[in-house]
Amino acid sequence: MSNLPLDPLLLSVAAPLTLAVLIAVGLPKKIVVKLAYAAFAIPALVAVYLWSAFACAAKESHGYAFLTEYSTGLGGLGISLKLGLNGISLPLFVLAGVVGLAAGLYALQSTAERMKTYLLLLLVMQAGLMGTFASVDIFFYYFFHELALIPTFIMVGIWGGRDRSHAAMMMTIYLTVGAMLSLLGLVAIYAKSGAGSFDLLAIRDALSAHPLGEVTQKHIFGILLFGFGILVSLWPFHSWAPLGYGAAPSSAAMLHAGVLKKFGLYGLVQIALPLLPLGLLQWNHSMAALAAVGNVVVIGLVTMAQRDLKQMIGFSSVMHMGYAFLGLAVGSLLGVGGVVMLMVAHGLSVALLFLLSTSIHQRTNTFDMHQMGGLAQKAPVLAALFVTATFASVGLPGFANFWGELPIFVSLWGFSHCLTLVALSGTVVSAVYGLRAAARVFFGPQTEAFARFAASKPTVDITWGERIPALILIAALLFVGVWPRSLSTAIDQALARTPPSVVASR
Amino acid sequence: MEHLAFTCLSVFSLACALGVVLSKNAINGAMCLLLCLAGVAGLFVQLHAYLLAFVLVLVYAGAVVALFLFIIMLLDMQGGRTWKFRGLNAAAGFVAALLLITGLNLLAVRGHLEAGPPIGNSVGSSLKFYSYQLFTTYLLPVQIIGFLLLIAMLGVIVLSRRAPQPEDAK
Amino acid sequence: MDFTVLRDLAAGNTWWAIWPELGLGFLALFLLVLETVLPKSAHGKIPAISIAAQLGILAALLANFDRSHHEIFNGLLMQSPQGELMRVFFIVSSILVSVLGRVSLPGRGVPRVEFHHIVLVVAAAMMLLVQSRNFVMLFVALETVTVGLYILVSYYRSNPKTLEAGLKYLVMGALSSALLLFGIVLLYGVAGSAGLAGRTPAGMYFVGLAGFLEANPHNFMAAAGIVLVLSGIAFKIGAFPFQVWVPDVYQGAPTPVTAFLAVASKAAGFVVLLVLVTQVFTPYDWLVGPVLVFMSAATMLFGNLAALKQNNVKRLIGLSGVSHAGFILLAVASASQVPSAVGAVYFYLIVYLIASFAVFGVMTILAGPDDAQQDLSDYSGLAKKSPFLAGVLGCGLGSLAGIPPLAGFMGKLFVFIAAFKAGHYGLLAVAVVCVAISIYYYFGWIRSAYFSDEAAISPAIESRVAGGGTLVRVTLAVLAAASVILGFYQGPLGHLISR
Amino acid sequence: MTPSLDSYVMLSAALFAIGFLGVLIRRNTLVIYMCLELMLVAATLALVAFSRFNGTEDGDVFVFFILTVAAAEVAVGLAIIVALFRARQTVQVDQLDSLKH
Amino acid sequence: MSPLSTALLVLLVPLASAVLIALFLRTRGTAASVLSVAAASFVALGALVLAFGGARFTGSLEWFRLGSFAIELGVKFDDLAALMLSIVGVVGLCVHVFSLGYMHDDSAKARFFGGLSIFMFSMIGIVLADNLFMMFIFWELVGFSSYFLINHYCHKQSAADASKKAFIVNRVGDFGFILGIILCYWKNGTVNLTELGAGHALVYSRLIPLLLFCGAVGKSAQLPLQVWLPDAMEGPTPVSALIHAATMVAAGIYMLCRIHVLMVPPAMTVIAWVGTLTALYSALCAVTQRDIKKVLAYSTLSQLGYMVAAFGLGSVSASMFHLTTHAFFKALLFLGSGSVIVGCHHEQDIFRMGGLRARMPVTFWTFTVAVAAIAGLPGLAGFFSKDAILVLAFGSNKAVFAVLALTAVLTAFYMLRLWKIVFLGSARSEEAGHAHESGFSITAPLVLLAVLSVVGGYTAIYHGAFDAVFSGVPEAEGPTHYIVLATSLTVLLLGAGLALAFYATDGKDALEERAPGAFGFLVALRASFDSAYDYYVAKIQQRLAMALNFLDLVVLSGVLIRGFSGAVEILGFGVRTLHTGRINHYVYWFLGGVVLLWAFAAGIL
Repeated sequence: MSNLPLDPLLLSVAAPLTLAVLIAVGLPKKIVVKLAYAAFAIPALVAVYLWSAFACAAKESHGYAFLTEYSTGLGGLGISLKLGLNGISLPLFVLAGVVGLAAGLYALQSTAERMKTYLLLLLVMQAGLMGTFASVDIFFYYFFHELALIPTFIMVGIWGGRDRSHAAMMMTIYLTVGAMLSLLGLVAIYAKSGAGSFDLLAIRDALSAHPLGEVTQKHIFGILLFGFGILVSLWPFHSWAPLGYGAAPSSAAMLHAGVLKKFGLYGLVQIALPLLPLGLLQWNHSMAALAAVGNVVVIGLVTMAQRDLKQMIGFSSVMHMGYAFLGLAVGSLLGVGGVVMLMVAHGLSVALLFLLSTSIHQRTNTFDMHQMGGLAQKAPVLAALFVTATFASVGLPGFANFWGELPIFVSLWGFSHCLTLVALSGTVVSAVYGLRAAARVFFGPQTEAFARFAASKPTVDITWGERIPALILIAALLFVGVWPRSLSTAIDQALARTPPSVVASR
Repeated sequence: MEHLAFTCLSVFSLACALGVVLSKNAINGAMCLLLCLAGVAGLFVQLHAYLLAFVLVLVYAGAVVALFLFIIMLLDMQGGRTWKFRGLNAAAGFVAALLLITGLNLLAVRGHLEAGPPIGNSVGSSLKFYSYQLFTTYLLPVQIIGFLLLIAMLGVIVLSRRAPQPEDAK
Repeated sequence: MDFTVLRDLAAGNTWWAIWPELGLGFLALFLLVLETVLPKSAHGKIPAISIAAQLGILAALLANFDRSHHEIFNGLLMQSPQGELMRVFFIVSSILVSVLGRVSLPGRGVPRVEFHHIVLVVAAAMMLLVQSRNFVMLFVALETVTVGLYILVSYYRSNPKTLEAGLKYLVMGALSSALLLFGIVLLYGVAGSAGLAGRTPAGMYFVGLAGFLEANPHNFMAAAGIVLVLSGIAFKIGAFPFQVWVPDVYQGAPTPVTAFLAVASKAAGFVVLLVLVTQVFTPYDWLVGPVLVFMSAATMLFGNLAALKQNNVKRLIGLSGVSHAGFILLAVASASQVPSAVGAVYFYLIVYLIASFAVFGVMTILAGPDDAQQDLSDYSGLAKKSPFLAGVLGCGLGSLAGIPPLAGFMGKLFVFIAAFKAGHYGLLAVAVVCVAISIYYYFGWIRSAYFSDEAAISPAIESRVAGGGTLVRVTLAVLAAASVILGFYQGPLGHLISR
Repeated sequence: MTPSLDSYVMLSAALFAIGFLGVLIRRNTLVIYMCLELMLVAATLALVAFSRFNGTEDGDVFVFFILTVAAAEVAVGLAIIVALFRARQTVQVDQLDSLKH
Repeated sequence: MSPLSTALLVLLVPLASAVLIALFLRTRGTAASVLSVAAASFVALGALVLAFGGARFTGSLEWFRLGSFAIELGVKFDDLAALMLSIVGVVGLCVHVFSLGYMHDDSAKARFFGGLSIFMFSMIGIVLADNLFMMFIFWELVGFSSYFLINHYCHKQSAADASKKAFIVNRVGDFGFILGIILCYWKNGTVNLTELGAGHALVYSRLIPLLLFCGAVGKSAQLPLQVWLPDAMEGPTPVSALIHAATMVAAGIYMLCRIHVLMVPPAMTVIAWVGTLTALYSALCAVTQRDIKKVLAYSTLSQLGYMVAAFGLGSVSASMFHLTTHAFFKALLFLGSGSVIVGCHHEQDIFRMGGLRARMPVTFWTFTVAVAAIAGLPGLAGFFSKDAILVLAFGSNKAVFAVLALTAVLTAFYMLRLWKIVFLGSARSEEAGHAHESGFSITAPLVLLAVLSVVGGYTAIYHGAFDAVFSGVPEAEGPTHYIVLATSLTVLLLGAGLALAFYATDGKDALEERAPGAFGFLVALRASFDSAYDYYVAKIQQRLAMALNFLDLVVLSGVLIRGFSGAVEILGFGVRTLHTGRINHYVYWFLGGVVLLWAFAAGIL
């Protein structure tokens, strides 16, 4: 993108980061708030712009567009800040931009204590997210992920809800272990590929010329699977997710569950599957079994048993990750493409749910669904938005999620009939808990507890400050849902160029 | 003849060393150390390191052991507990001794050095050559030793000054 | 012996080549002169003068950064880029210790000028230590460091705990010196042994010894000497099982000295170890390799496990330092096979310096006038009382924990890469477990400082927190910034390391 | 016939071991410290023997440094012990355990 | 304008209406209703133009592609689609207009009309879909609209529960449906209806039709997933008329007809029996109902059973024919009941009505037509379509025939019961006493539908537009003709006569009083499914969920993770304790270290 004065990818990382530094240096709050709008908007606008420009952009190598490279002094180790987008990272880059904007706007209208610090952390997160998906260098891919991850812990710890300290610690330990394992796997790829570089493209070239041995692939894939698996809450390493999300402040939960969590899946799609095809073949059955039985069925049922709204959303997010792993296990273009679609869709919908659940909490003063009821009468728009979000996450056609789940299910049949049945049963389960939650919270007569709280503090419907970020997310969900080709073409091309696996594709 | 002297001196040194370890009284220990050093100095002489023997006696016997004795008396630990070698401590000690003996044995069996008879005179025998060495090749370490002694002196002063200085207390 | 030979030998003493060390030495002497010359009321200025002068030397050193390799002092020392880097390292740590000393020393009734004097001498000795290529030189420099540290550790002599720490360090240090010495003697002796191939009279020189070991790769006496030398150095770096003194001594020592011990002394030990392992003991890789691997694993595990339930921050940081030693050992263990591991060690040491001093700076300020506020609970509410200190602490701890984007992560990464290339998979597994454990206790600290609502900072300390002195604040800000920036951008340092 | 190098080395090692043993089993700081000095002296003995038998000269020079360092160490060490005795009225190491766990 | 773009407009106009309402007219109910009705009018007009214009076409564009898997957004407009589209358009318009009056005072009018529009959009999507994936997409959307509209009175717990139930039960059906589609895709490589219809190299399998049938079971509320439909009556009456009687529930039948090429005889038999049993079961359930809408709901179920049975017996035509006529008269019945409900001020218990004949004449007469039609009075629409099914059954399966005939008796019985109790006699409550005829917007659709209910059975009125569908309607000849005719007349007379004789208009349920045993049995029969499902949900599923949650919480997070971290902590404590603080202990560490390293050096380790 030499014709642009500024590399847009770098800009999307630098804009939030710059403001974060300015906050750290001590910019006054008034200016900070104003600048924050811009800092959150720039990545989103850049993302949307690149999305529209991607189809015409010259795909310089390996289907990547907008490639630029910057040295950070580690050229000797083969590390450089190389930015670019291909058909797989583009959707996630856009996701990061959009969810980041929504989370930012939601944070800006909130009345969090120590607002400046809150924004600082959020901006750092945002920068990390943009960087993660814009990085072609796998070192920086990991690096930016961690950059975004750390603020999560702090935000949970400081602004979190009930039990925040414990939740933050669980999250920290789990995710650090996951991240360390994945780092180990990435380093293993780097060390074994012989490319002498962390540049994904160089590694691809090196490995396509000299693929790794089957045993090596198996080991590295295993490490990556479990490392990323912990980050993506693969059963039974999921315990951090509901706990952490239950306690996390809304914007942090939105960004983490919505975007950051996709890091692991993205890594599997972009790195592990194409580079370690034999590794996948060694692991796909156990991975699929864990995901189908553990994530989809067990966690699906566990989700049903939740009383806490936020925890329920957290569990449901764990459950949906099961679909993603199933798609990966299939390894066909269809399955993996579905995973990419699902990542985007789930990111948007879960962010929306977290956003709305916080808005609900502000009006009911509780997350306990048994104490809620009848909120729809006081806040019909909130109810409508929440129901919309629920249906989106349930996989109703018209929302992006459907386009993620359907290809996965279709491809899964070719992989295992039995697991397809199991996975499909999840669609019923998710409808059960989703609608049950919506009904508990919004419909039916008002509960006593809610009436009491509503009497003490008049309930207002969702404000425009909360509504706009929610609408942004819904719009994105619907856009992709109604016009899935806007993403699927790029994904299709990217996957066709570097087939995700050796499994016959359909 | 030399052999006999060596045997006598070594047995003497070892005995005195054991005396340092086992003597109940610290003063006795210090005296044993002194004698042990004397034995070692004798061995030095046997190795023709006359200068070093002299320095050993001068520095160790004259300064170090004297300092020890001085401190022992200064602290006046006669009324304190006397050392008893009993119980767990003794058991651990025996195990340790066993391990050490095993190590020695190992060294004796495996670490055999095929050295011939002594080759020529070592510099230790001549003050002149010794000085040459110190002032040419090892001039830098000597300078460092100077600084070492300086800070040791300062350290001793700092550590032994009794009362806090008033201007620092502010 | 001919006088011309002697003259040549004397001419080999290229004094100008060690001008930074000489500069520090003369500065130390100058401080003493100032103490006697200046009136007592002006003594408070002396530390500042010391720091300013050291900054001058640092600037000169950076300006004249010498990347050449050559022997000086007839082979006693070796001038090298790594040595040059470590010179910068030690002078920076000495500056930082001086800055912390300026915070910590006043009001304790201890002489202040001598502290700075000894720090300077020790720093200079460390510089020489890491450049030495001769065991005599090494021993003398090492002992100068050690004796200086004996004094520094026991510096707050009115505090019995400090003295106890001093005694422990003294006994353990002397014991390890004796082990090291005996090891050197064995090596020297076996190298000169008439009946062995490759016999050399220059057994005290690394080069000579290396030549001998090359010729006799399986001599027991040499092996015995090597392990004794290793155990002597293991004491310095706090490697298992010679790490046991660490928490006690760290806890008792004055906080700036703890920092000095934790960073500079350890770094010196590592550099010496690295030089020995990669340049001298290479034929004995069959021995040194497993020993280092074992030490690395045990050190990491022990340090982290012991730190897990630690409430005293100084013990905690000490034990975490032990685990860091294990990490660096991981790189050292890879160094004989993977050349880039050497760079990893240096980089790790540098980021460890930055992060540790950031943490120690905060600790020094918060320790209170009697250096006793050292519990984790003493940190609760720090983020509310002083966001600045909390921020610095966060950066430091994060970097120590190896969390990206902080510099510590890069250190860990380089180590990982090196270990991977060397094929130490088991050690890597241990390392990952250890990182997980370490997160737990670092997190506990962060939790205390950030997440707790009630403030435990006493009013007495609050003034220190608020004031702290501009110099300290600037220093801490620089350290925090450095640990962030080095995570993103390594620049010339990166080139130096990855070359 | 002169005694062999081996016997000198063994003697030195034995002295070293005895010193080590003393450090292990004694409780009196001063005695421990004396044992440490003994260990250093043992090392010098081996050094001198090596120099003599191998005809190398560095060893003898090294002895000078060792002795000097030992003297400085003793001075500092004793100062610490004295200061500690003043503060705690004991030099028994088993009573000096306020820093632990 | 090309027919294809007209079809697309017909599809998209309701969507546009819904979007506009959602975005801009949320608080402006009147404007929303006008917009929605306008959209519905456009749809009706467009549908009729398309259907009778004669154009039959297909067209598609790629919607989604990953590798070789592609989903098209396509239109397949054949006679079947034209028929269905017309039904949807006409009934939809009637219901829209009716709603103007019925929902006049509703506070959430905009939401309601928005929902209607989105429903129209989804329903038309199903009708036009040219492939099963697209059909599934709109299938689900229809389910969503149904949820949305049932939940209109969302402050009522029952409405909230009913909507939830409707969606979830439908999801269960869709589980099979999508599985069938996927299976079809894997076996045949395509799910395009045209390509499937071309029939070349079709892989037949028992599983595919049965799985696809699951979708119909859910959507058309066949046994055993019929439980949601009666509950769905919690929605506003127009919704019941449009969605839960005339169109959406019929979508299951429509879908079956669409995929009849995939059918194999064993699957057909299963389908036929499911339909037959549903018809009988629902009719039995309808007999004891007191709620006017629930009677109609069970009646709908029963008629859907007819259609499914007809399909199962192998006739798309008979099935679609009945679907058509049923759409008219059942919509009329529901709208009529809606009029009654409005007239009685939202009283729905038939035993609290009565005597409405005089007060609501238009409603009464139109309702009467509808009752006659459903009961199968010769000459009316229902007679022809039901007759066709009976002929079919008589020809192919006598047992089915017998059951369907019995069902027809029951149908006549409960419809006349309803009719008599509601309209005859005297008012049995204050509300009924003050009842009055509804306004024009309510009566106009009634009249229109009444006309259709009369003439809908004469295929001639369609001008051959749907010949491809209706040409296959079975017509009996010879003895069969008479037997079936006699049967249907007999059952009509039997059922009607019994009902008229049995029920007095005195506000009491005669069956309950005179035959409490039978009544109790029927009530229990009706409740059996619900209680079984409730038992499953509450006692099995929820308990399993709780148990798994417990395991997750206690075993995984608690015992395993806590235990592991606890073990590490204990280890940490242990290691920490090693620091005894005594120098002599520490020296032993050194000894240990030296010994260890020596052992290394000596090769012992």
